[in-house]
Amino acid sequence: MNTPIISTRGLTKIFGYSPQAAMKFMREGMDKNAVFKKLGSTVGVYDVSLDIQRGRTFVIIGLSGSGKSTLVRLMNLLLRPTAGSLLYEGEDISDLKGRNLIEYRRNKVSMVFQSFGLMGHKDVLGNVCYGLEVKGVRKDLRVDRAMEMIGMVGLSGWEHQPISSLSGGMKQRVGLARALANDPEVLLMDEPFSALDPIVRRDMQFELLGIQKKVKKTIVFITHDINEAFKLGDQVAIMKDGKVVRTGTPEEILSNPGDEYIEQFVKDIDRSKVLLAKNVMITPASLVKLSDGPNVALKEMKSNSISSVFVVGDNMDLAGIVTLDSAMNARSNNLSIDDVLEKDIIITDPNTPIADLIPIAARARFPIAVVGPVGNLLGIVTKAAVLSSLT
Amino acid sequence: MNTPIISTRGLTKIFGYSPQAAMKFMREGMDKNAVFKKLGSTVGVYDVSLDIQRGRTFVIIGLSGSGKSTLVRLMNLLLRPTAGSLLYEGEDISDLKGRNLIEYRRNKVSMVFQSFGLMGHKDVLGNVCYGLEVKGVRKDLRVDRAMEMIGMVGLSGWEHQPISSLSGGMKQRVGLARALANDPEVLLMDEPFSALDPIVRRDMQFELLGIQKKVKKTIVFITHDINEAFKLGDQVAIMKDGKVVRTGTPEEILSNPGDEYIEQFVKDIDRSKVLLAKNVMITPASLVKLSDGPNVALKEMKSNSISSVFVVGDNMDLAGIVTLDSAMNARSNNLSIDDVLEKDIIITDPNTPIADLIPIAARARFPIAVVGPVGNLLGIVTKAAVLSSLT
Amino acid sequence: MSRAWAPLFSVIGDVLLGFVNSIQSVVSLIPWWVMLGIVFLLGWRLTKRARQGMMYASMLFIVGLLGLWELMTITLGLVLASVLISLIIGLPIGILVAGSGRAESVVKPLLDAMQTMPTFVYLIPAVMFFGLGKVPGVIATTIYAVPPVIRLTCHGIRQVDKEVVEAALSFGSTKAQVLFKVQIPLALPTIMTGVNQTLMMAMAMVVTCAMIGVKGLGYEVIIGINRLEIGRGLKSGIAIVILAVLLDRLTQGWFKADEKLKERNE
Amino acid sequence: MSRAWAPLFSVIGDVLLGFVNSIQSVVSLIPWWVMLGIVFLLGWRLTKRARQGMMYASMLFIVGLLGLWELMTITLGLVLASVLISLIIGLPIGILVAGSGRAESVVKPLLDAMQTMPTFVYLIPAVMFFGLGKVPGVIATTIYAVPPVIRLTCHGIRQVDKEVVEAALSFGSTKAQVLFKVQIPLALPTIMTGVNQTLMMAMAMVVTCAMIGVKGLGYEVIIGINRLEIGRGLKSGIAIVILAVLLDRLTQGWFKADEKLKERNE
Amino acid sequence: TGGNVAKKEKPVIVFAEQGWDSVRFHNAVAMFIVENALGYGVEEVSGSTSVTYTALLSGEVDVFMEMWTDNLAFYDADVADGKIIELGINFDDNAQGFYVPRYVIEGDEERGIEPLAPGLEYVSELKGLKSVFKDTETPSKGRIYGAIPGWQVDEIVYRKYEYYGLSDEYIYFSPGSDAAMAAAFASAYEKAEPIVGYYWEPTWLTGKYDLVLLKDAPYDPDLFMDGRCEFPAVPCTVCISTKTYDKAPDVVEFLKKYHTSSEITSKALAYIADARASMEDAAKWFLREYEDVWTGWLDDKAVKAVKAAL
Ligand SMILES: Nc1ncnc2c1ncn2[C@@H]1O[C@H](COP(=O)(O)OP(=O)(O)OP(=O)(O)O)[C@@H](O)[C@H]1O
Ligand SMILES: Nc1ncnc2c1ncn2[C@@H]1O[C@H](COP(=O)(O)OP(=O)(O)OP(=O)(O)O)[C@@H](O)[C@H]1O
Ligand SMILES: [Mg+2]
Ligand SMILES: [Mg+2]
Repeated sequence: MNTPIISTRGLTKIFGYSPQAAMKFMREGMDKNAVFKKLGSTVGVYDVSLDIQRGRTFVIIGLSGSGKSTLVRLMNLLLRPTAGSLLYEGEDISDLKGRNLIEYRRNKVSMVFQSFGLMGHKDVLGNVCYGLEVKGVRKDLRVDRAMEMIGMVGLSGWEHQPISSLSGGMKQRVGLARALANDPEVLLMDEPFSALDPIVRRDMQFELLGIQKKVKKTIVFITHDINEAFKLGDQVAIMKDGKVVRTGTPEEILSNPGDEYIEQFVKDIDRSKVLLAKNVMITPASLVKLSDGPNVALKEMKSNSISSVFVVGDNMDLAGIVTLDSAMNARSNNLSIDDVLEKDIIITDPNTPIADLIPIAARARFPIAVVGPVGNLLGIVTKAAVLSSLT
Repeated sequence: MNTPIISTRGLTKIFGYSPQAAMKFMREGMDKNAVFKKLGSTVGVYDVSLDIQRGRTFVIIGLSGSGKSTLVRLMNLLLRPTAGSLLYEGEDISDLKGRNLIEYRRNKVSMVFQSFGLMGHKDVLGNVCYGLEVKGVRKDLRVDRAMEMIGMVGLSGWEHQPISSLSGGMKQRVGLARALANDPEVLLMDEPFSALDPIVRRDMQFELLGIQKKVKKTIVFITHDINEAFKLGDQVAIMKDGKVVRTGTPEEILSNPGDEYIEQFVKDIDRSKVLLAKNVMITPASLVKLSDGPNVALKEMKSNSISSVFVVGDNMDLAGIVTLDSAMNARSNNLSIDDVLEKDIIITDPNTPIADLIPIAARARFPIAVVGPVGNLLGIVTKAAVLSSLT
Repeated sequence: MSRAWAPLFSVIGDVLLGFVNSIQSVVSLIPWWVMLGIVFLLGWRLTKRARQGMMYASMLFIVGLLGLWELMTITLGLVLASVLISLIIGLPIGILVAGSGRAESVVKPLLDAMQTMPTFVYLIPAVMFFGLGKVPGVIATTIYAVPPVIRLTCHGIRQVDKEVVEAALSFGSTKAQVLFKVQIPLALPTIMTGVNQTLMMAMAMVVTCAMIGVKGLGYEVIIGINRLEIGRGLKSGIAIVILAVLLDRLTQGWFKADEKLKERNE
Repeated sequence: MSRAWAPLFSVIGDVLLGFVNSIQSVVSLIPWWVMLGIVFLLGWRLTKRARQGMMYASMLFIVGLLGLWELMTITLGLVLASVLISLIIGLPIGILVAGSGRAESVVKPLLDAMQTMPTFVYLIPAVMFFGLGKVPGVIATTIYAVPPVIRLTCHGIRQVDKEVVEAALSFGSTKAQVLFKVQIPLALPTIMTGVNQTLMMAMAMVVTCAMIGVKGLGYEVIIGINRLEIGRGLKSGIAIVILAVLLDRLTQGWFKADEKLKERNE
Repeated sequence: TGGNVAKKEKPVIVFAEQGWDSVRFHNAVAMFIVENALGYGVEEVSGSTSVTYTALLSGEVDVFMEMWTDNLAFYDADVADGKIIELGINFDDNAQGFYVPRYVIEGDEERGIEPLAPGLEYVSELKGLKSVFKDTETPSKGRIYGAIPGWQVDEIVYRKYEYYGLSDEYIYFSPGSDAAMAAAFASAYEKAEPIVGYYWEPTWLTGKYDLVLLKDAPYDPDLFMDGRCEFPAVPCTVCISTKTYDKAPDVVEFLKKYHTSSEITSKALAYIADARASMEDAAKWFLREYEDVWTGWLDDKAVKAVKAAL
């Protein structure tokens, strides 16, 4: 495994008085609320150890107030950790200062702020240019780049409008364009799409994924939209009361939530977008070999009380399907299975999302066959399997 | 029909210079962007005529910048219409002034602001109290009420925290509590849940629906979450470029989007939450009467190539189901249909959301029967029907 | 003309004189050690640091050491009176002006004139109407000291975030409620800068007042200057500065005391 | 002591004198009708209203009608020089103080002293070092006029929204960039209030300057006062006020000109 | 004593104090007498000349002990119009004109100063000495300090400056205030620099520093207004407001006789400077030292009262 681009080790941020006392109580197992009652200090983030791999999208979700924003603000050192350390490419940067800090922020990380953080005295263009301006990029170049980004977030024509005349979603897109214009290694995005309508949001998600694919950006993404989290995230971290309670790939979390809290969290997810054919396929109860006779097929169907059975070759390569009718027909007319084989069956790749299978399954007469790269049958997806995957 | 609590008639708001010229161009069919290019004035809202019924939830959705916030700000007269009129209980209040305006805002409408609009010099409690304070409610009463609301939005214990120490979602909930504390006739909610995680958001939705049921509040609700829109909304209005392009109930819009734009909008919706059993049930291809013999049943199944058939009494009251096997068994053993009737079938109400049927359908051996109030069979829901409703 | 208006002026004069005299007599009644104690306690309470209180008290003690205690109480009374009057007049006008462009266009040139018209130009007529002494002193001081608080009150109120004002309006606040519950609290730091400047201007007038027969520290300064006794002028100058610093810190502390609480979070 | 330091003081004196003289000679070289034209044009361009320009020009014309044109140019030169020096000194200090609590705790009492220490207390020593005339005049004016711009620059910068500053930092702005690209532009309205007050204070010192032998409008005021010719004092007083108002409107207009553009939306 | 009782019935006499020491000294003397011998309450009100003069016109101030009559352009008219009442002359043996430090003419060996204008004696001889009295602001010219702007003498001094043709060589520099003027002389003196300017005596300045009054043509009332001759001694009068006249006739009687001299005043000022004495001490010192002077101002009873109070 490569060195993660960003890692945290025991990262902790306590707000307010007596952070050390708060740390001590937390170590003794008190929870955030108890500490708050006792000391009046708020635990923003406590003991977070994460690894974020280069080129991946790392999504953070969690309850309101659970410390997501605090965590990403620690990552660009807008906040200094109370304890623990932050590593960039394996190097401890918790104490980065002066020129180094500035260079880090200029070239390595850019942030989209939850509350936008736009500059009221500059127009849209001025805001989007800002990061390049402080880097010292030549005026024409930065304006070009900014215009491109403004176009990308759909605000062409608004370049010279003052920020105060923009709608909420437009402001958010300016913040987005500003971070993107900077072209950093790591994009820290704190609920960057929360004020966007579904259409623009889809566009933006698409652009973001595009950028990431093309230029291998690392993205740290906070969202409350669990579908978005699972759609964009290579890794998902779930926070609660300042701690990270779970990390994993979307499928891991979905198929094994682990506890009630996480289950509640992912309840509203559109599972069909996350789960893949391979996650829901079942091993067929019975299979018939191409070399078997119709009687074998009939017996298999009877004993499993099913009305059709898949037929495979010697290497488990899918040949077709036989139905009860056609098997009886074959027996009556002494035909081989091959003769009555229904070859017009629907096959799919194991990595197809369920969402794509739903319309197919709805129309399919037989279960859908999941086949591997060499045409080998891996499993089948029935209507029932699709349906039960959705809950 | 009752007088709507709020109506708008040709309501228009133009920002910037020369609103009259902008109006003229719009009347001539120019669109918002063209007007902006030509005059530099922005069309916020143009010619909106709506009726919002008392006690209902009216949801507004639309692209970022399409004029949603402007529309609700017109409703509490934070903005004055450029043209058109606003009616409250049938009375034109576009020019409401002085004492009347204040009374209107104190007692009729409260707003949750998209950008929160919290007062940095007051703590959480002070903010939530504010509406009651200006109304002159006694201190102990208003604190009680505010504490209740703070508890409702899950911020108990944070009453005396300064606003600056809250997370984004917590701020939003303070704004929410502030509007609710005021207990107005109409709640104007501009993306009130956008910064909330799914769990808190579900709680809030639940509370909101609860309040509305209990005390018959009218709610005008802006959201970008299309699922939320359709879950909460009795009526949904879709805006585009300052105009309302469509209004209707969620089901109307979903089942008949009308144009590409709206279709795009509702694409990501979780249809299973909106569509009901009655929307997806099909009339069974064949039915068998209780008085028919097994042969009739077998013939029906054969000719429709199905493996089971529903059996009804004289008044279409559902009796049970016969399968191919049991029908053949009955024929062989000379039994009546009643004897072999499978009575253990799954029935459902026509108003059950599909979401609830999915797990049932997944496990069901037979299609689900949709029955009316007197046990009469209305239709059936097959696995295939469920699946195809989801796309 | 002066005859016809004389009764009016004499009423104004009497009222002002009464006001100043009552403040001065209260101030001069307080024994020096009580005054030191008050300053110490106030300094301590307002800054939450006993050391600060000690420092304030010892600054005041220095005035005593310089032998200027009595003159200081006289000046203190006059300055307090003028500042109070300035605030009583200035705050409402500042608020008014903030809310109305028309009021501003009337008031602004007036303020300019009040700050730049040489004091003596209006002092001499004032002396003709009100005689020598405290009354024209208070009037002149007020004229000169009131503009900053008006300007900065207006500026502060106008700078308050529009969104917050809108939110307040949306709950049916009257104009007065928006003002007192939202705009003024949020503008307070700026308003207090205005109060500070008003105080400074009032202290800067102490010498001018001495030129129209007001006793106090300013008189000492004039004697020092006329004899080129720089030390003597400096001593009273230092006493004036100390008085200004103390008054400023205490008034500023007063308003910041509760804001401090709010900022305890990082 | 005065002997040992004399060379240093004389250098300072010469530099200041050269600066003031060059400004004054430029100002006095401009014929009156050109000056009127400039004021008209500036007023027009800055406020975007020709009427405003007309008004400014006619105000200046009044000064000419009062027969005070020449004195006015002298005063203008001195005030311009003092205000420029005040800004050159004051803005950086204000910025510095805004960024550092320690700097503030040093500078604040100093500012208090500069505003309240009676002018003559330090003017007389200044006169002793620099002789009578423009040099101590400029020094005293600067000492008295510089505090408001320092205070309000500091206040304005501190009031800038923390979030915006954070955003700027997050893009790797240096401290200077945050300052010049974010904090100062956002604090500008408050800073300009400080500039306005600095200007007013400088104008208020015109008479004091005349008392140490600086020619100009203040000189007329003194004659008026010493002769109890109120009309004469008033005339020059009016000229001073007019000068103050014009300078203020033009400097304020300069900075507001581009802000206006931004506010054209409702 | 008896005076204390009377104080309650008799009005308070207000003396104007314009901020310079000689007037404070004369006030102190007069106040001591008025309070202790005549039994009036006394008060001293300070303020600039113009302000206190305004107060005298309005009757708010009762007494001016030292009215420099040629400083106020309208003084004669006001006396003529009866707006104020001139009671008599306090002293009129004072001098004024252009002064130069002695070292400029004679040098000072102790301080190592070379004489820069040896033999300078007359005002007219200033011509040609512009390089000695160089103006720092306009180095091509000399600087000659005029009188305080607005004072009556300022015009005369200016005419003198023109009359002697000094205007070609010198800048006529208006010092603006007497404090500034004094500072200019004092600092020049301390730095051993040459200076020429208008001043007057008796003052603490002329007492402290060795200044030489430049000579001029003998006084001639016809030439005087044009500045073509020396200054006459200016009558420094004692004035009261019209209201005072009836209010306190015995005070008026006393003040009418009040008469001192420059010499006495200077000595008193020197005493104050040397002994760091208060004004009241200086008054007592005067009353002890110059009994023959003041006893003539009062009747026997009052003289006794003063002596008792001493
Ligand atoms: N104060 C204003 N001045 C000028 N234009 C404005 C102002 N407020 C809104 N607009 C313009 O009006 C249009 C509608 O804005 P509005 O805020 O109503 O959009 P919205 O539908 O709420 O968008 P969002 O979902 O992004 O919040 C936008 O084009 C916006 O630029
Ligand atoms: N500046 C601050 N001062 C004090 N407490 C703070 C500050 N910023 C955040 N907190 C506290 O830290 C905790 C975590 O806040 P954070 O903003 O990280 O939450 P979040 O997960 O981003 O929530 P949301 O989803 O609502 O934005 C909260 O309890 C909050 O009150
Ligand atoms: Mg957050
Ligand atoms: Mg909006």
